Amino acid sequence: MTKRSNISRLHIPEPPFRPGDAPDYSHISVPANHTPHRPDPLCEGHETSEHALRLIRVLRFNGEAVGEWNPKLSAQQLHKALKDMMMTRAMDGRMFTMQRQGKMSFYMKSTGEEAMSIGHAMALRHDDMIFPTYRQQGILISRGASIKDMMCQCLSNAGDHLDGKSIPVLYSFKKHGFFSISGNLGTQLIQGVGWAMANAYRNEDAVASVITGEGSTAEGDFHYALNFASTYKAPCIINVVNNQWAISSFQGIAMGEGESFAARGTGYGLATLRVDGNDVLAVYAATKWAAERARRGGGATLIEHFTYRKEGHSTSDDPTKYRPEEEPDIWPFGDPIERLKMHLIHLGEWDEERHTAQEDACKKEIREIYKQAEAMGTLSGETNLDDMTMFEQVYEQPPRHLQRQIDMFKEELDH
Amino acid sequence: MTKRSNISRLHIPEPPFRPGDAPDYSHISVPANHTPHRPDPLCEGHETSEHALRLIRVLRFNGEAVGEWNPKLSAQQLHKALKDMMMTRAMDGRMFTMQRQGKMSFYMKSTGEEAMSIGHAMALRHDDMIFPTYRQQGILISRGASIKDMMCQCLSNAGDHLDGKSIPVLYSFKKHGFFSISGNLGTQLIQGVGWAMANAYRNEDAVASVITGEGSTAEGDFHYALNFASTYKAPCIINVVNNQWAISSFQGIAMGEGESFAARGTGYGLATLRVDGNDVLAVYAATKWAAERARRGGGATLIEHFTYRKEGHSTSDDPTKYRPEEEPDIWPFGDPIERLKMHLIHLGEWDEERHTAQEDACKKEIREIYKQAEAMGTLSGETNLDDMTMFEQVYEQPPRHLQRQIDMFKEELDH
Amino acid sequence: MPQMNMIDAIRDAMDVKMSQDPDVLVFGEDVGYFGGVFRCTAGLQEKHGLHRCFDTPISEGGIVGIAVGMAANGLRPVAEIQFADYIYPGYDQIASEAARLRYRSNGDFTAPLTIRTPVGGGIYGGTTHSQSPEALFTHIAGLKTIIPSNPYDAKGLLIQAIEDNDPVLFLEPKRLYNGPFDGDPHKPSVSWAKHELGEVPSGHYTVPFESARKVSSGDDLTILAYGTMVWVAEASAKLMGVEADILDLRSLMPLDTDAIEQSVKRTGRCLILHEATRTSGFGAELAAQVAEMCFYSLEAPILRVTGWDTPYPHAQEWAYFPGQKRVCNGIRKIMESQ
Amino acid sequence: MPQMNMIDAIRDAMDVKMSQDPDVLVFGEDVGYFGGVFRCTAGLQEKHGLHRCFDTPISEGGIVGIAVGMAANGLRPVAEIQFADYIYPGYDQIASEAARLRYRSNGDFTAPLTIRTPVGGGIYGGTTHSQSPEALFTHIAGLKTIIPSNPYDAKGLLIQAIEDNDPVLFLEPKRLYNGPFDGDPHKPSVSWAKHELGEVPSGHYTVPFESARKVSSGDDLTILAYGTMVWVAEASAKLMGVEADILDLRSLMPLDTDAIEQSVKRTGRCLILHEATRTSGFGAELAAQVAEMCFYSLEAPILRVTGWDTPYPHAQEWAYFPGQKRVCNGIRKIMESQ
Ligand SMILES: Cc1ncc(C[n+]2csc(CCOP(=O)(O)OP(=O)(O)O)c2C)c(N)n1
Ligand SMILES: Cc1ncc(C[n+]2csc(CCOP(=O)(O)OP(=O)(O)O)c2C)c(N)n1
Ligand SMILES: [Mg+2]
Ligand SMILES: [Mg+2]
Repeated sequence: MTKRSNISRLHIPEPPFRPGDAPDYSHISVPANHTPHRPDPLCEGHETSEHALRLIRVLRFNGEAVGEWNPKLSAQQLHKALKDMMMTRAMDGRMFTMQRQGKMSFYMKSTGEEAMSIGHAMALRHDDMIFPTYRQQGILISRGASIKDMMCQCLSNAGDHLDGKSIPVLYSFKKHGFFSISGNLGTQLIQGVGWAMANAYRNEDAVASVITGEGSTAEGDFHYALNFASTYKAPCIINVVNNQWAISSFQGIAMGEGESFAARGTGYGLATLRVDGNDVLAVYAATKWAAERARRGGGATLIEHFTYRKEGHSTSDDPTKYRPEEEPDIWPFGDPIERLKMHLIHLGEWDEERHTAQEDACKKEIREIYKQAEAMGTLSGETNLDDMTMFEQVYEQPPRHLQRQIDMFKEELDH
Repeated sequence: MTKRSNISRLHIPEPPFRPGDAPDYSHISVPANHTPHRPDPLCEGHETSEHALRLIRVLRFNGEAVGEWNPKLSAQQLHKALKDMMMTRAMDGRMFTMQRQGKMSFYMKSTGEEAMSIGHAMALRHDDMIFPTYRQQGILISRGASIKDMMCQCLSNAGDHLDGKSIPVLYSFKKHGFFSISGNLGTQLIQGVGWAMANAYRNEDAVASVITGEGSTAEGDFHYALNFASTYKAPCIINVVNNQWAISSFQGIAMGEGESFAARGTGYGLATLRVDGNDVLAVYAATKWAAERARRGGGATLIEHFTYRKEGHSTSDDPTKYRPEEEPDIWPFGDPIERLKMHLIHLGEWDEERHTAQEDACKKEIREIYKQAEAMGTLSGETNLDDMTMFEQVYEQPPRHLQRQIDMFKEELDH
Repeated sequence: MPQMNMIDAIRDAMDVKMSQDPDVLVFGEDVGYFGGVFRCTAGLQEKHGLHRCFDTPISEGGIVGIAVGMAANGLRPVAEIQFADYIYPGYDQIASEAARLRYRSNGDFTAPLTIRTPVGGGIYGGTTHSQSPEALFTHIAGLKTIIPSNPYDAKGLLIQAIEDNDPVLFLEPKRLYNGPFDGDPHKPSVSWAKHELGEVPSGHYTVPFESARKVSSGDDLTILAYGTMVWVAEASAKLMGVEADILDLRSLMPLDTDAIEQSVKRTGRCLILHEATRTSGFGAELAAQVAEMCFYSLEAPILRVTGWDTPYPHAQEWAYFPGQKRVCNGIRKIMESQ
Repeated sequence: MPQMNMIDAIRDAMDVKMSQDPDVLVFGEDVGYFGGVFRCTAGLQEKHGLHRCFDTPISEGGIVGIAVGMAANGLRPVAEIQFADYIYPGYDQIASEAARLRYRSNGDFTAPLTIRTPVGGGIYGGTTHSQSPEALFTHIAGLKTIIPSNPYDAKGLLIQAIEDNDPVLFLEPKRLYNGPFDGDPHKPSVSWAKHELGEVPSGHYTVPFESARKVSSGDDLTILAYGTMVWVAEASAKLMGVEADILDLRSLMPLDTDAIEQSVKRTGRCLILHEATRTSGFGAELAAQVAEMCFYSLEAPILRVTGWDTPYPHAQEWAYFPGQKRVCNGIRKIMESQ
C-alpha cells in the first residue's frame, strides 16, 4: 500500500516514497562545489545563515578530500577514524544478532551514521562533555571506552556499571565525557547548555556538545536549548543528526516547511552549519570550527548532520513496513565507511585487501569481547545482579520509608 | 543603582538603561523608507525573511500615510480606530484607578499598545478566533463587546459571565471570537494552531490568530506553535507583541543574540513580518496580508509587533524600579493614538479641539459605564455572587465526589 | 461475537467513532501510516484518510495543545502519547489547560478530548517505558482518568471517553494488550483468544464511568485493583484460597466510591493494589477514603501492595513488580490480623 | 537576634550560601536586578554580581533544565519558579530528569539543585496564582519536597536544601511571607516582627529534613498540617478548646513517619489538613499511612479537611480555602465520634 489520499484542506506531509514505490533521490543533487566557504569561527552568527542551507563536504565520492574545510588529518588519525567506525559497525551487528537470540531486551544500531559519532568525538577534547542520544555509541569507542563494559550494560549483567537499572544502550560514562543518556527525548539538550554555562561561570574553556535526532527537535527542550544558548552565549555545540527518519515518521513531519534543521538556529542568532554527515572529515571540520568558536567565547553553534538511518529504528521495528526496502542503498550520500576507505585508498594508505582483513579482524575482536561480556551474565539467563541494587541511588541515602520497603522486600524474599 | 558588573565568562544580557541612567534611543533609527515591499500573500515563506529584519510602517510622524502597505482605510474606519483606541485607554485609566481604590484585586493596562489590538481586530473577520493575552482588551472594544460586561469581569460581581472564577482581565468572549485567556503564558499559541487545523479539517476558511508577548516566546508552546503551524500549514497568524519588557526583564533576555522575534519564524519556513506596532495602519495592513495568506491556503505568518509598554506590567509593580522613569516618553516610535490623530488631522478629518472633546467624552462614557458595573458589586464590597458557583463547570456534570463536597460546604455554611 | 485482544478492541473503538462522527480524528507519534508502535491505530489512516489519522512531530506538549484547540473548536480529537512515561512535556497542557478551560471560561469553551497512552511494566521497558503515573492526574480537578483491564471494557470505555464532553486520560496497561497477565512472567503467556472478556461486540456500545466491575465476590476481604493488577489480584486470591470481593475500579476519576464502601463494609478487610510507586500513589486516596467511610466496619488495617518508591528498574523488573508473592503476603497479613 | 519575615529569611539563606560557596548561584524570572516579584532575591545581584543572580527567559522547562546541567557539572543552582502554578512546563525536567539522573546513571551523575516556588492561596490570585501542587511531587521517587511555615524554619530548611546532594523542591506558602495567617481574612494581618519564629539567627544553621516540628502538645487529637494550614490548625484548636498534638510536617518527602505514628498512637484521633485539592492530595498519603500504622489505636475515623476538588476560584477564595470553620467542623466530628 502506498501514500494516502487527503480530501481535506488540512495539509499532512508525506514522505516521497512508501513501500511499493520505487524510490528515486536523483533530485537531491550532491554538487561537489556545494560547500560554503569557511568563515572565521568568531564571525557574527548571521554570517553563517547561508551555511544553514548548503552542505559542508570534504570527501568526494572518488576519494579526494577537497576545499578549505579539509582538516588534513594525519594518516594515523584517518586510520583510527576508519577503525573506530568499523568497530562500531561490527559491535552493532553483533549486538543486534545477540538481541535476536534473546540475550538482551533491546538494541539500537547506528549503521550509516558512524561518521557523525567518530568525526565529532575526534574533533573534541576529552574534557568536553557530550550529551548523546542512543545512536552515538561510536563516541565511546572513539574515546577508548571499554567495549566489554558497553556490552555488559546492554546485557544488564554483573559487569554493568549501571547495575541493570537502565535499558540497553542508555550508557553513562562520566570518565569518558559521555553524559548519562535519558530515555526521554530532547531533555538533555537544555541540560547540556546548563553544563556549558557552568563551565563559563567557572571561567573554564571546556565546551559541551549536545545531540538530538531531527525528529526530537520538535520537543520544547530544543527551543529552550537554542534560546538559552543564545541568551547566555553558552559555550556549546547543538547537533541535530538528521537521519531522515524518526521511527516511522520521515523528517518532514518535524521539518514542516522549513528548508533545513540548521536553519532553525538562524532566528536565534546562533552560528549554523549544515554538514554531510556521511563525510567523517566534514563532520570533524565542522565540529572543530564550532568548538573553537565556543571555546573562544563566540557562543553556540547549531550543526545539522545530514545522514541516513540505514537500519530499523531499533530491534522493535521493521523499516520495510513504512519505507521502500531499497531506499537505504540508493541514498545518494553513500556509506561513511566506504567513503573514508576510498579516501585512504586514494592516498595510497589502504587497499581492498587490508580493508576486508580489518573488517574480519573487527568482527573477530568484537566476538571475543562479547564472549567475555556474556560470561558475566545475560538478562535471559542469569544477570548475576543482586535485586537489592534496585533500591540504591534513588537518593544519596535511603530515607526511612525506603528502608522500610527494603525490609518488606527482604521479607518477601524469605517467604 | 545602575547596571551590575560581571567578573565571569558567563554572559548575562543587560538592558541599555537602568534607573539612574539617562536613556538615549537615538541609535534606533526610524527611517521612513525602512519599509520592505509588499509581496504576494501566497509567496514562498523565505521570500519574507528580509521582512523579519526590517519594519513595515505606513504612518509618518508628520501624519502622512505612505507606501504600498497603506491600507487606504475610509475616514469612517479611521475614526472608529481612533475612537476604539481612545476608549481602550480611557477604560484602562479608569480601571487602574479603581483597582488602586481597592475595588478589584488586580488590573493590567495596554497603554501604548492599543494600535496592535485595534488594527489587528479591524483587519480580521468576526469568525476568526483570536487567542489573546491579557493586554489586548482593545480587541473586545473593537469587536463591540459590552464594556460593562468587561468591567463586571474585573469586579468579579453578579454581572461577570465567569462568576468571579477568574482574576481580572482574563476575559472569555466566545461570541466575539475572543478565546478564554489563560493565566499560564504561551499555552494558547499551540491551541490556536489546533483551532486553525480544525478549520482546515472542516474545509472552512476562517483563520485563527494567536498572540504572545515577546517574553513568553521562550516557552515551549511558542516552538510547538511554529513547528505545528509549519508542518500542517495551519491557517493562522502567530503574533509576537514585542513591547520591550517582560515584567522587569528587557526583551534581550528572551531574544538573546537574535536580530528580531519575527526572525524566529524563518527557520520554520513561515512567512515573517515585522511591523511598527505603534502604527495602527501598518498593523492593519500586515494582519490583512497574513489573514489572506492563511485563508487562501498559504499557511501561517509570524508577525512581530514592535511597540513599547508605557506603564507598569500590572497594578502589582512599579516600573521605575527597573527602568528609567523617562524611558516611555523618549521611546522613538511615539504614541499610537497621537500618530493616528496626526494622520486624521493631516487628512483634514480632525483637529485638536475635536480630539480633546472626544477624549473627555470617552472618559465620561467610561465613568458612566463603570458606575453601572460597580452597582452590580465589587470584590472589596459585595460581589453578589453565590459561593456555590465555585462548584460549577468543573465538569459538565458534577461527579459523586463533588456532590458530596457540595453537601459538605452547605453543612459548613449552616454551622 | 468477534474475539479481540485489547489492541484490536481499542482500534475498533476508534474505528466505530470515526465511522459515526466526522468530528473524531486521531493523531500522535507514528500513529498514521505505521499504525502506532503498539499497532493500536493500524489501518485507520488507510480506511478513513490521511487527514483523520496522522503522524505528529515528537512533541507531547504540541500534541495535547492542538487537541485542546481542536476540541474547543468542535472536534473530538483522540491523541496518542506513545508511552505514559513521555506524557510530562504535555503535563501543563493537560493540567493547566485541558482540565481548566471549562472552569476558567465558566463553560464558554470546553475541551472534549481523549488522550490514550500505554502504562505499566512487565515488558523490560525500564525506567522510561514502564511508568504508571495515574496519581499525577487523579489530583487534577476537571480531568477524568480511566484504565481498563480487558478488551471488552477497553472498547466500551474508550467510546465513552470519546463521547464525553470533558477531557479524558485513557490509560492502557500495555502488559494486557495481548492477554491477561497474572503476574508470573515464567508461565507461558495467555492470549485473549479464548477468554470471555476477549469477546467484544462489533459496533457501538459503551461502558459507563464511575462504575467499578465486580471481578469476584467473597466475604473474606475486599481487593481494590485496576489495570494489570486486577489479574494479579484474582490469581493471588485463588492461590491463597480466600473468598475475595475483587473490584476492578476501571474509572479512577470519577471513582465508584459506593461500590467500594458497600464491599468493605461487608468484608471489613481491604487490600489495595497498584503497580505505581507507593508514596502518593492512587492507593493512598483509596486507603484514605476507605479509612474514612468504613472505619467502624474495619477488622484489619488497610494495606497497600504496590511498586517500590524507586524508578522502575530494568533488570530487576520482577523484583519491583508487585507480583503474586507480594500480593499473597498482603492477603495473609490482612487475614491474620484481628 | 535579627527579626525577619519569611522573605528576609529566605533571602538570607541564599545570601549565606552564596557568601560561603562560589558554586551556589540563583536564577529565575525577574530575580536579578528586580529582586523577584516577591522580593526574595532583592539585593543578591548587587551584592554577589550579575553572574551569580540573574534573570532567565520565561521558560520554566529551560530554567529547570539548565539547573540540572549545572548541578551535574558541580554547581549548586537555586532556581526560582515565579509561582508554583507555572511549574508544569518544567515538570518533565523535574520528574524525568532531576529526580532520575542519579538512579539511571547509578550515581555516575547527580543533580544537587534546589527549586524554590511560592504556593497556596489567600491573596486573590485565582486559579493560576494559588495552587498547592505538593502531591504531584511527593509521588516522584528521587525528589525531596519541603514546605516551611515560618521564617526560622524557612532559612534553616533552605540552607539544608542547598547543601543536600539530591534535588529539592522548596515550597514557600506565599500567604505566610509577611506574617502568620490563622485563616481569617477579616482580622488585621499579623506580622513576623514580634513573633518568636520571626527571630532568625544570622549566619549559617540548618533545620533537618524528615523531622516534623511539634507545634503544640495535647492528648485529645493529632493534627497533621504543613505550610499555611499549621496556623489555621493552631487557631482552630484554640477556638475548639481541644488539647491538640499539632505537627508541622515541614518535610513531606522524606516524611517524619515516626513522629506521626507516636502522636496518633497516643491520641487515637487524627485530623489531616491541606489547602490543595482533596482527591490524591498529600493528605491521602498521610491518611493511608496513619490507617496502616495506627489502626489498633484509632478511636475515630481519620478525617481530611482540604480545599475542594475544583480549581482555586478567585472571588470565592474564602469559600474554597479550608479556614477555621471547616477545620473546627473536622475537629468536632473527630471528637464526637467514638
Ligand atoms: C519524550 C519522548 N517521546 C517519545 C519517545 C519515543 N521515541 C523514542 S525514539 C523516537 C524517535 C526519535 O527520532 P529522532 O529524534 O529522529 O532520532 P533517531 O531515532 O532518528 O536517531 C521516539 C518517538 C521518547 N523516547 N521520548
Ligand atoms: C508559565 C508562566 N510563567 C510565568 C508567569 C508570570 N508572568 C506573568 S506575565 C509575565 C511577563 C510576560 O511578559 P511578555 O510575554 O513580554 O508579555 P507582556 O506582559 O510584556 O505583554 C510573567 C513572567 C506566567 N503567568 N505564566
Ligand atoms: Mg531521526
Ligand atoms: Mg513584553
